[in-house]
Amino acid sequence: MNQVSTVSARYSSAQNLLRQFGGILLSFVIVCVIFSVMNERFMTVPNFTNILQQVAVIAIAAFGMTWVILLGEIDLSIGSIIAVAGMVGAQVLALGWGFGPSLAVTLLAGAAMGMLNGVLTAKFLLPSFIVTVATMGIYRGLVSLPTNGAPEMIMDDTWTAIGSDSFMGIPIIIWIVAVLFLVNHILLSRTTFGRRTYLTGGNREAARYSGIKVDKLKIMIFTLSGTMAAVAGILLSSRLYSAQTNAGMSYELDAIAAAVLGGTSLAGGVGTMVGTLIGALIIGVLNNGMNMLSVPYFYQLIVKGLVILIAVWLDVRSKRQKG
Amino acid sequence: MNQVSTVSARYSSAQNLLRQFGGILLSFVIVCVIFSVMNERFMTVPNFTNILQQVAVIAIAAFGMTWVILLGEIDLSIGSIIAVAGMVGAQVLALGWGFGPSLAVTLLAGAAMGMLNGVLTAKFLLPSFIVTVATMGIYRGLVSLPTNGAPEMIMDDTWTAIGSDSFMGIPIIIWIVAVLFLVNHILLSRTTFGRRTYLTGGNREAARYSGIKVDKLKIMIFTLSGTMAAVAGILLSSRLYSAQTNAGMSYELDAIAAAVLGGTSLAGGVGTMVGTLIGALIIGVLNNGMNMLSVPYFYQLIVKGLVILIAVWLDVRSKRQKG
Amino acid sequence: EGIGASLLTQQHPFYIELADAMKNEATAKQVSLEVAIANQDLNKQLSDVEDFIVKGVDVIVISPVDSLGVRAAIAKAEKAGVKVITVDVPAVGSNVVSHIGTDNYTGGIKAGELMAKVLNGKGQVAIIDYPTVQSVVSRIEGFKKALEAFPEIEIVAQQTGITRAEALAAAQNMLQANPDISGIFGFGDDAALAAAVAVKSSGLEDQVKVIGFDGMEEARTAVDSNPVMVGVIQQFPNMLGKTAVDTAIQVIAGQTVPSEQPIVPGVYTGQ
Amino acid sequence: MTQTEDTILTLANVRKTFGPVVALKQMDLTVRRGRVHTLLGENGAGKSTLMKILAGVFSATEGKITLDGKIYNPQSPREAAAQGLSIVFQELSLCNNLTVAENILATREPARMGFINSRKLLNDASALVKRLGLPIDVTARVGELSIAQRQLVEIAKGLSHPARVVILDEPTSSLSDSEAEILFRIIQELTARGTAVIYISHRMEEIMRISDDITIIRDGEYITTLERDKTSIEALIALMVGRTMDEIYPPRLSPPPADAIAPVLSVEGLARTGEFEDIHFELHPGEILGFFGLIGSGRSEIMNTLFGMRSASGRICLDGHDVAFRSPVDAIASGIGFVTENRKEEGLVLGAAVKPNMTMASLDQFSSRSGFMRSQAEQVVAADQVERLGVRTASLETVAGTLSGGNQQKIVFAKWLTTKPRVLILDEPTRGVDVGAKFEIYRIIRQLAADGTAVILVSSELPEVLGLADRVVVMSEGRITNTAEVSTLTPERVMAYATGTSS
Ligand SMILES: Nc1ncnc2c1ncn2[C@@H]1O[C@H](COP(=O)(O)OP(=O)(O)OP(=O)(O)O)[C@@H](O)[C@H]1O
Ligand SMILES: Nc1ncnc2c1ncn2[C@@H]1O[C@H](COP(=O)(O)OP(=O)(O)OP(=O)(O)O)[C@@H](O)[C@H]1O
Ligand SMILES: [Mg+2]
Ligand SMILES: [Mg+2]
Repeated sequence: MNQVSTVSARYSSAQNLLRQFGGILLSFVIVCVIFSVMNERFMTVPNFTNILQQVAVIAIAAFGMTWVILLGEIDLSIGSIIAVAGMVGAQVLALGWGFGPSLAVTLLAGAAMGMLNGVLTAKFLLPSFIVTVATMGIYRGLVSLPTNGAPEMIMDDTWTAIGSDSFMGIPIIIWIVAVLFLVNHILLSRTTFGRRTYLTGGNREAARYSGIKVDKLKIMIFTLSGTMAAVAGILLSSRLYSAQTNAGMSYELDAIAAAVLGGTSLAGGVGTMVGTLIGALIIGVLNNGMNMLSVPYFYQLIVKGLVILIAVWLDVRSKRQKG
Repeated sequence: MNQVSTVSARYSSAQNLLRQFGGILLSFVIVCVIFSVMNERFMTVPNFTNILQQVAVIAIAAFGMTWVILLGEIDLSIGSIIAVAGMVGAQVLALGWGFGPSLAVTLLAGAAMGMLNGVLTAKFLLPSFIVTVATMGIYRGLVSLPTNGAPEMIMDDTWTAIGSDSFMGIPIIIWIVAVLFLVNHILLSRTTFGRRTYLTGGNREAARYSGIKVDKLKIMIFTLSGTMAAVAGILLSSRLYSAQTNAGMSYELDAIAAAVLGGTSLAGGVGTMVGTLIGALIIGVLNNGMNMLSVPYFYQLIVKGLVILIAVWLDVRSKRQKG
Repeated sequence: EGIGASLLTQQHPFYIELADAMKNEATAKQVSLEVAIANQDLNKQLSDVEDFIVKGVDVIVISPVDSLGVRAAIAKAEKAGVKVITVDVPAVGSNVVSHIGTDNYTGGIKAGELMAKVLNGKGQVAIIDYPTVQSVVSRIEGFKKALEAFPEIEIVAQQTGITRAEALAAAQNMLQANPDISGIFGFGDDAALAAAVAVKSSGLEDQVKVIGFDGMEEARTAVDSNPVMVGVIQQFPNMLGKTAVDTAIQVIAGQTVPSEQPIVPGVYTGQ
Repeated sequence: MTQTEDTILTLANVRKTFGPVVALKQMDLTVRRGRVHTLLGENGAGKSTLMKILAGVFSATEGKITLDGKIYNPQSPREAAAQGLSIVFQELSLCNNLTVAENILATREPARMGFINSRKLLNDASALVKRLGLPIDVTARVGELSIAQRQLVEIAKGLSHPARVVILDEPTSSLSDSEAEILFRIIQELTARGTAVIYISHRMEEIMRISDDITIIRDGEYITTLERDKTSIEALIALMVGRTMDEIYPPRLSPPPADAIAPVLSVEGLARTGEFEDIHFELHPGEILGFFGLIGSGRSEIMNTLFGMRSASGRICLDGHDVAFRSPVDAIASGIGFVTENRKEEGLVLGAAVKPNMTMASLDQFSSRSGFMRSQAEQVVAADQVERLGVRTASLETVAGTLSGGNQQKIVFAKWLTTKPRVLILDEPTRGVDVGAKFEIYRIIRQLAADGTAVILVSSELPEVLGLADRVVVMSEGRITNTAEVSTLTPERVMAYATGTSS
């Protein structure tokens, strides 16, 4: 009995990592091997830097989404929040508020949009799917109001540096992904907040009876998801030197796919940040690798769908065999 | 006690209709009243014919979606199936197969795509969300292969007549919606097939223990959803005189919104076709009315989101008050 | 080595023809050409360009998803020493070696003049637009500018209709709300063809004239056969594509190329 | 075991494994027509697994089963039903979104060409319920019923078609004696017609009353089969748990508290329209207060109100101060714990492991100041609870949903023990728990009381209430009909108050 480790410690050793993420890691490795064989430039440091930068926006959005899905909810509005965040940042910068204040306002805007989703879900008892389908439209409408649909240029050098500069030889954007991954991972696996999320996602009634403040938790998690989307929006706008009104369109589906590929159950209660990161990487590697191989666009769609199916299937199979 | 009727008979009287759909009907009426006051041409027979025609595609897709959601699953691929169906029809017509055979082939293609979703969900035990996100991409890729992304013109007069001609003074497209509504409604509320769907959506384990072949049912329902999407695709292509490779993009969200607006629970087991029809009408009336009032595009997005929120909230509230 | 092309979309006949023209020219001139499709997502376009840079192409041809936002992609290429040519949509605020594009504003003016002509200088006009695309905004601006000279022509409605299905609904609803409309301008072929369908289904064939923009085969055929479709502003994607590849080859060879290569659109009103 | 004329079902060397878990090691069984054959074994012994094999839900890994002399190997519940086997499942298998009638006749709806005859469905279901004598409204939606009422629906569903063998897996676990009587009458009618009944229960009194044959299972293995008349409760328990147990209800460890001690909880005039009215009682530290009543008498509703899940009019005083809990958060903060009656929906996170389930109501105890989990402390406490309650689980990381019903109940119990409550409300705490574990739980309840915890014990098992409580509140239809010291009560008197025939 004493050999049994705790939930959080379970992910620490490489062996356990393999056991838990065997299926999905296998898919990741297979995809990488295939691409390396077919293009010698694929397995290079600059290309992996490339992939990480490209996948950053989706990965960060997916971290937030993982929390929401763990709770048994869904957030379809993050694509729109990504766009609003970029636009808020660009507008506030244009007002001359400077980098720091603009960053703060943007993050607050993201948090507020997420919180609204949370309040509507928790306090008004509306299903989160419908709440976030509705706010997806509302936020997408809002983003277009200041410029009437046109993009807004970003002239602030610090803001644009996030997306293009490096620190200690590694692009800043990758640092940000790494830090946010760690923060989310630790928050989820080692704190009572994370534990409450798992429990509530597993059985909301039981959580309520056990004194977990389910409504508050829900609002906090939607706020977190909105904030993550805002960070994603900042990165995107900084990569693009501009805020686009159609930025982030349908990114919610990629974020959900990343989480689910990584083993997060849409029923709630099951999932990890490690899995989500691997899921996002698979999507990024696929997009990049097929570009490197010059696979025509429509075939890319098909291949991506097939790989997602196979990866999830391998994962389901490996989990079933274990018992 | 004897006055209480059974589930299926419960929806038959007008009073019960009101009791069950009070919240959502109220929203529908409010929206209609507002538009009528603001534009005298809104409340006219030609305009309502208009609305019905415009809403037909979404409504039919939403009928199929309702089955899937009732089962506790989701089908995100129907937008892509709509496009594939149009393209298959256009291609087969272009081969000179004639109206009847082309129609049959198109419906079969829709059924086959739906069945594939069902088999992957039921037999390979993959979550339907991820299966249909994947096939959404795959089908969207497939639709573009024959023409390399270009639209395909439809020259067949019978095919195009579906979308533009009338029968007994009423557009054929409206007849089709009406008939499909009735068929789906009766199938759901009066047959053992419908009852099995409710049972399985309510408690999958219990359904299995009661001897329901859950896998088979699931496959049948995804096939049904694919077929409905194919019908929607036929109508759309006939209205547009062509098959567009980007047809039906994101219609799955409208279809889900229609079903949920109409009281279908995403958890499964609860919902009706009547509700879905009203939900689809609300969406149609909103789009039409705001166009009539020349509301700019971005404001339309915002208003639509707000109305969905308010409608679902009214519905949730009215259901809670009843106990 | 070779040319990398990042195109806005592959679900529009204009871009299909553009891509085909580029591929044909590349084959004819025996240079390698790789095409990536941004699918109207600027982030995907940036990723595509980054992947081209890693692969080591010599020149990148871009049809920007957005004039302003493409700056990041161009800057990346510049940093890596890769030259950029834009086609169709210009880049604003960044340097490219050459831009080959339709003059959308002039095209819009031509559309407006044609509209005024078929309406005999008087009537109600509706517009189907796509407000987030800069080239479309230019067309609409040109169209409105031309109509300013005709005080008896009134623009009574303007609605967004991005896909053909949306455009159809928008046109139907505008006709319903304004039964006296006598002209509709669609920002592209899809919008115009959808408007023509709406006119037919409203039974207003004798009253409403439709003008489109792009001038792909389907629209030209419609102008030939459908009296409602009175004309279409014609772009020349094959010329754009061919010129783009030729320019790229010149750039690779180290020759200087003109920084602007405008292709003036034509007006097609039937044979 | 001998084959006789009236043998209907035989099992030989049946084995069932779930991956590494061996649920059934080696089972033999011979069931005879017209007799009640009881399976007796601790929680997790494999009884339900065996029944699910017979019902076609699982197929056996090894072994041979014959029904009426022919090989019996059903691949699905439908096939099992077609061969004349019907089952009332232990874990409720109803659809909350449908009505009682629709559930009872699920997949057997009267229909022509696929079209359901709703009127006939309703009539058939009513007739069935009337024939069985069950007090349920067939038009009610199952989701709105109490756990006990759902169990009655489950029974009706299981008995809705003629069968040669009827399996009843803990059908009385939520029923009070009077409803159980109805079931016993039904069983008598079945056996009189020659139907074989396989019966599973942890209630020793009823087993001795209705069984003909009793088979003991231990750790997935067949031990022996005895005739009821040739054994005793004590002997059965000894066989089942592998040791003797002299006393099921352990004696008080200290004398009951004097009335002079200030009550920790007192309730006055508590009422909630349509559910209960004028509820008043006092609860002293160290006291065990029993609540007895028939199903639907409103006990669970009162407990939910005390716990802050529902609002009601009236006064609730804790330590002499008025309190108004708006949610369980407040109640828990005030030192109240609540073992709910519906462990699947309100008690456990079935998909989570044993450990997080045990600590979920006391997470603050295991939280560092900065919000990190103190894993080591959690591990120690959870391991200790497993030890103390004798939970049969492979590890603390085992998924709670895969444990047997009784072991799941112990986890819920452990969850509330971990909060160290001053007032512990137990709503049917031993539902589905085997005698050995029951004894453990009783012992713990006694220990808690001795340590000064005030305990409310809601139970539909009269012996349990009379064996443990100091005082008993009897309820009927939302009202208190009697409150008395347990020493002054007899089973007959309590039943009279509970059925409202005496007041
Ligand atoms: N689906 C499953 N997966 C894994 N293990 C299972 C599964 N179902 C049952 N088990 C295990 O099989 C064993 C027998 O369980 P079973 O439910 O048959 O016990 P039981 O005798 O009915 O107990 P109780 O009296 O508590 O109902 C237990 O150890 C249980 O954990
Ligand atoms: N969730 C619910 N919704 C509506 N009515 C309910 C609900 N739960 C219980 N009831 C009803 O409230 C009444 C009191 O039920 P309660 O569960 O409190 O009784 P009880 O004495 O605890 O008996 P039981 O043994 O059934 O739990 C019953 O008539 C029951 O049908
Ligand atoms: Mg059992
Ligand atoms: Mg109760």
